[in-house]
Amino acid sequence: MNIDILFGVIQIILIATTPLVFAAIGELVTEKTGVLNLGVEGMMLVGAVSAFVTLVITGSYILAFLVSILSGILMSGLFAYLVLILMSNQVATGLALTIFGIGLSSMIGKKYIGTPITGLNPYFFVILSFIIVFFVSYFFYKTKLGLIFRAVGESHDSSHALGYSVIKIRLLGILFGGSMCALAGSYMSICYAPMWQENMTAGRGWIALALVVFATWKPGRILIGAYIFGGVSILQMNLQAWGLNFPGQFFNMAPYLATMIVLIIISSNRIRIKLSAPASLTIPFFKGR
Amino acid sequence: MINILPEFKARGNPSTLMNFLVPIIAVILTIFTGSVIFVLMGFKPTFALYTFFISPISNSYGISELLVKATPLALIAVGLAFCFKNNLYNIGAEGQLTMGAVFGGGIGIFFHDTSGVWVLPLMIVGGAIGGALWGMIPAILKVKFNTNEILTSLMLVYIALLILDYLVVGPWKDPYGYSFPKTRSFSESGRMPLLFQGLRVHFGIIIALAAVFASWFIFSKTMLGYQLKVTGFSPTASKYAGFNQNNLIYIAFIFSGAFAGIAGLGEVSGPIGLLYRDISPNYGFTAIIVAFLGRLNPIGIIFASLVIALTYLGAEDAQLFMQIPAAVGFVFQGLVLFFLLGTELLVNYKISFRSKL
Amino acid sequence: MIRLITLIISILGVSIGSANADPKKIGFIYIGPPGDHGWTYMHDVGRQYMESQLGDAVTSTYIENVPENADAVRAIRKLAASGHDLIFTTSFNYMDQTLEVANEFPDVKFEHATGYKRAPNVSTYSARFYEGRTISGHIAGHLTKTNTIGYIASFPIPEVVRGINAFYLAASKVNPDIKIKIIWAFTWYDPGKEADAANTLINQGADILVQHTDTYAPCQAAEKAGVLAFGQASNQEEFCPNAHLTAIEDIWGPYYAQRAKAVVDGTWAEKDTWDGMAEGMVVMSPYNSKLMPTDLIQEAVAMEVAIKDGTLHPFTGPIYDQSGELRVAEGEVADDFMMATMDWYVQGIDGELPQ
Amino acid sequence: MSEDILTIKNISKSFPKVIANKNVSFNIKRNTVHALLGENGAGKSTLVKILYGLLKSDEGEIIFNNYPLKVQSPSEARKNKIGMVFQHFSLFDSLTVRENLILGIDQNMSFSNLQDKVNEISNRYKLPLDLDAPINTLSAGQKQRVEIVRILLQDPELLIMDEPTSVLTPQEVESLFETLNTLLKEGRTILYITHKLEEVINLCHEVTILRNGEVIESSKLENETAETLATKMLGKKLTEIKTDYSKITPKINLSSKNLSIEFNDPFLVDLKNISFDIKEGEIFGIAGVAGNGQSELMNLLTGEAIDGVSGELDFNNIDIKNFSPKKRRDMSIAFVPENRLGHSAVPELTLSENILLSQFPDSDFQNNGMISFKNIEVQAKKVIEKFNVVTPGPEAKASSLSGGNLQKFVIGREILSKPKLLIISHPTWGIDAGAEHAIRQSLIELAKNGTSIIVISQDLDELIEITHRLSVIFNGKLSKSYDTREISISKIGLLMGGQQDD
Repeated sequence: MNIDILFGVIQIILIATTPLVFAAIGELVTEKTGVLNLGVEGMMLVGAVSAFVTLVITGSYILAFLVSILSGILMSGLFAYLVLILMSNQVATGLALTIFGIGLSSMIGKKYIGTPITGLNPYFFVILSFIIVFFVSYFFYKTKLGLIFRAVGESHDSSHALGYSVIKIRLLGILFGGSMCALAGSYMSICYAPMWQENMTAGRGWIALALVVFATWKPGRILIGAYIFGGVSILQMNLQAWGLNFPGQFFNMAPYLATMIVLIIISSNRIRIKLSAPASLTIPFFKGR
Repeated sequence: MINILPEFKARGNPSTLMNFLVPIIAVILTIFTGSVIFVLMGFKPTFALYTFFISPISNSYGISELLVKATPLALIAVGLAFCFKNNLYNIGAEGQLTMGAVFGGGIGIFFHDTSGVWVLPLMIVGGAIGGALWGMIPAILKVKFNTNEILTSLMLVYIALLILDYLVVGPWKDPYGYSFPKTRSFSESGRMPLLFQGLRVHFGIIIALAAVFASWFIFSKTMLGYQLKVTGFSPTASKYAGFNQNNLIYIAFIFSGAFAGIAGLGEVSGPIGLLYRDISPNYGFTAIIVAFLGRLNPIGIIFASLVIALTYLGAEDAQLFMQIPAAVGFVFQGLVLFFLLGTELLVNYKISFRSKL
Repeated sequence: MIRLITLIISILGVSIGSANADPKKIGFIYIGPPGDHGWTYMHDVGRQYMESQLGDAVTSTYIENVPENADAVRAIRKLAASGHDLIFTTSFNYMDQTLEVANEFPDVKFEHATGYKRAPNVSTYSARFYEGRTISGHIAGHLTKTNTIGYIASFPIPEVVRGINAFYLAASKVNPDIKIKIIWAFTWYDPGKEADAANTLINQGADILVQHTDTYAPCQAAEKAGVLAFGQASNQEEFCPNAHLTAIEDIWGPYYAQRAKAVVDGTWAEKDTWDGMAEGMVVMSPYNSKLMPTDLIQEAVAMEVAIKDGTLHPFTGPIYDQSGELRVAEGEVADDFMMATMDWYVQGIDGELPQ
Repeated sequence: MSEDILTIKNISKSFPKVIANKNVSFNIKRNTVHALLGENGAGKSTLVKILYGLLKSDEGEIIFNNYPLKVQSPSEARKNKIGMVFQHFSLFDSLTVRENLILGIDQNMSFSNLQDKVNEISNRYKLPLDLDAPINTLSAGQKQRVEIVRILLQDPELLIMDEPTSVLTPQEVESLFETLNTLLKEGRTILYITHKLEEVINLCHEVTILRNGEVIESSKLENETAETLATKMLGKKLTEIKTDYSKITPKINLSSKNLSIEFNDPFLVDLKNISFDIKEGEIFGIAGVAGNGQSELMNLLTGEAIDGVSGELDFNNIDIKNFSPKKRRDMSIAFVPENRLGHSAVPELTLSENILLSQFPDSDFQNNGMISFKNIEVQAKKVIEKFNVVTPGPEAKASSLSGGNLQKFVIGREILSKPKLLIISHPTWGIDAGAEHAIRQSLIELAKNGTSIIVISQDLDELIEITHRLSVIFNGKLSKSYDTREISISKIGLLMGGQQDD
């Protein structure tokens, strides 16, 4: 194997992993404020289709991404209204959002399947994903607002006592998560595999959710988790292509197994997990208590 | 102007009246919103709603199909309730279902040319064991290594599906099946008996009802149910009481896995009759919603499973009679759930609308 | 309230009335959405062709995204019970389900794609896509510079294995040094993963991609990387004009029209159809003259003619499998049974067939 | 400028089950320490939460610096130069001191400016802080320091302190008072909420007494003594409890020898060589400031967290240190941990169901895993009746009971099992005086019948009132034990502050 091939493998890994990074970092911010949104897959799909349709209609890439992010904000806003204002169960509401998103994206995209578009160069977004992870890390650990986000996830009661609006902060966290999921979706439909197909995210939203747990809610570790998963996914393809004698099913299991094994190693340190999980995750906040 | 930011006041005790009213309010809201959507799409709302909600169950076959669809959902959901009550987020029921089908179905394949009343019971036990074993993996990892069960149970879904795939294209492939990725058919003794001539509703529904009843009994009458409940509400109180929390994790995952496994076996030995790649239309994931919609209460889960099953059937009829895409069915499911979840707080909170914020 | 009931009854009446109306109702069960631009899309194109050919004599309905499990029976039965006269079930694992419903509705005719179980009211049909793979292989053998072909496969079923073998046999005939790299994606349908596989193969030196998955992501990846590719199921040239050599198109329309016509005429009878280029069920998309030298296009067209008239058979002996066992003797051709059940690689292909 | 910095006029506030404030009116003079005195549940916390913008009053108004004060949130209160130190710290455990301080600052400030300001303030008020330490590594006194510095960063005119000494050692109380005096010298005003009479006498200039949500009196302190204040605060005199040493037998019931445990967890305190003996019929007290290993020791004694324990814990000569809570109950040992909601009782369950949490060998609440609903209801009724629990009945949810009534229920549940040993933590924490009295009385009665009792508490008055002997826990180490009749408050204080045994 020469250096060019290695370089190529790295490029493929970068391109393939980027949507996971976007979605996972968005969900991480949401969870950091104490809210679990299982609607990642649905928001990604709606983001993907709205970007694609906007691009087809207007021809503008910028508009496509803006509309996509707006769609993510609307989808996550719906979720936020239910869980923050109506205090509905976060797990069930997130799942409902995924189903709703699958249906809505298919309806919107029906007419546009098979419309050819010119894909964008993904590297801008690959770099952007690293920048966003860096920015989120900086935001959480070096800015006042980021600190407030963490504080709200740590204890909504103390935050409320200090005068921070728990609902507003959580709303921001949810909306940021929604926009990032939409960005992940639009990256998929415009850069990664430039097309619209129903259900084209093919379960990446669930992987992104798992990666937040993997990262123990630390922004930087999203990259580690995502690149283990993405890296092993691509490496197994390389091994297959080299003609390694081994059933393909087991090759395809590798990314899931690898992620699990690394998680097992990380999790064994119970105290570190205890320190990093947002203490009020999934617990609704009721002001009148 | 509609005030979208209502004020809430906590009720001292949950309202019994609202417990009944909430689903009705949700259904009314769904019908209203659905009508608006259908009008926008150019359909008569009455026709559309009839097609969606009534026509699928307007004859005995339709009702039978509703039950066929609701059976695995209720069975898995009630198993998941063991986990969710204990605050264990097992989202891997689809994998447990698959392994149940593999274990139970494996027995069916082994005895494909044998007949005997013991074949099916053996397969059911195999299904339960397969599901339970697969469910034990996240439980063991959680107890021994503190690994988050959300991630592990999800990853194990993908792994289980690939194992099934490996078996049906490899070692268990039907030698007379033109090399297609499927196994031999089970013998008649390995099939769930049908309950009515000409209808597909099968013995699995009896198992599901028995499981729901047993779960209701466990949850409400036994110390085990009490222990799960206490541990879910407050792990500290559970420690205080001296309940063995690790055992409770194992027990919850065993029930959850076993029920999902039986559901998987029920699919392959019921309507399908052999093993191949796509045995479940994501029952394991849909059941999570059923469990929460039924508020983890076995009786509530029965109703929730029927509601969700109906939305699937309705989506098929809507395609058939209205030529609208399957996706509309998902949108509708989402809406029903949103309304159910959004109105649920009326059980525990009083709502008051004020002229100003 | 009474008005509501009468309304419902009148609507019902209308739908029952239409069920008994004169045009024959033709139903389709789709595994995916008709817009997948692959397998289901081509069936839907066929359905529309049938409608356009038979005009008022037929109406058609489809149910999409029907999973290949217990749900399929209900979907098929709904078509049967709602007055459909002929029902096409367009995926392999609808096989037992189709038979189950057919048994219950002896007056309704059924057509099951790619299966092998028949009944008096159940026919089967499939297309000899491998004939197209032979032509693809021939073209690839000529055009590859790196002697490396990337092959993105979905699931290890005879259909896919047959395609790989036909392709390799033809390619290695014109270019004995050719190597074929195969990635099993274990999905029909995941644009991202298909693109990853395509890029991985290109990175490993493949300069021509062949796919047996459903989206046009691999072709797009080839376009972007400046390598060549064959389309799948439909003409995908508009998505990758500078990579798309040709595609093997699934042309179901004429068959659907013919079978529907038979129902209209009352002449429908059970049969097994496995048609290929000769019957027009498998068609090569226009060869890309920008990418292929004229003589190669001529060779390809000549091959089409030879396949159609039976002088060229993709599986002509001697054919050895990976273990060196002679599967088809010199001068013989593989029979339909062998091709239909193919679960072995021909000699020369690296890697283990997932079993 | 008027002499009054704050005037409270006719404030009323009611909750679904209680009226917390009824027409509360009083004035606070500028540059004084004003005491707000009242029992737990008198309505003090509600009132200051209204003042600080955390709750909205139903009626009434507040005049601050001659202008009506309408604050919607704590940050508005802080902008109006009102600051508050909470009783249960509003700190974030896993965040550092620096991060907690930043969260209390409303104006934008760079990290380096913040550091300077923090240094300046800790020097001026002698409040040294390690900015990089996570909160969970700090002692209660240090945590309070963080709270105070956080407030002082805002330069408040009016400082509200909600029961600031409840978790401090006597020595830490001293230094807190020094700090408060410094603040007073700078012209600030302090609203000091407490139920401790001594503190009012020593520190405050004026006092407002609340009882059942109403102002009983608001006056200068000059004419008040601890006795007069107590009478006004409590309303009626309660009978004094006298401990009885005559029923203690010489037989050692429980003996702990070098009990130790190491956690490697910043949230937990390691225990080192805990040794003590308890005789039958004896009440043994463990004093100490919160966070010195009480909950860890409690968990060792109940068997809730025993992984890695060493030493010996002999109950009637059987080493029970590795026994589960259930096994200990089988030997007739009963426990009442500090936290009612979610530890000794499950708020979401009914009282009947809560009976099932602790089962003893002779209890008949279940039969082969089947719950006997009849028997638990009978038992719940018995507890309710014998211990005067105010509730609609055994089907009421535990969460619907007041703190005192739930505690009576929990303790009653344990006492009815006729335990040989009762281990109880903070038996009267956060409950009203009537319930407090009843609970202490029932513990003394229980001991008279031969039960040994361990009481872990931060409330020195309580320990002195009911125990025969006591030790002090500090940083995971237990002092030797002293006869309660003989040890002085100042000696206890020194031990609580970490002074070694002689």
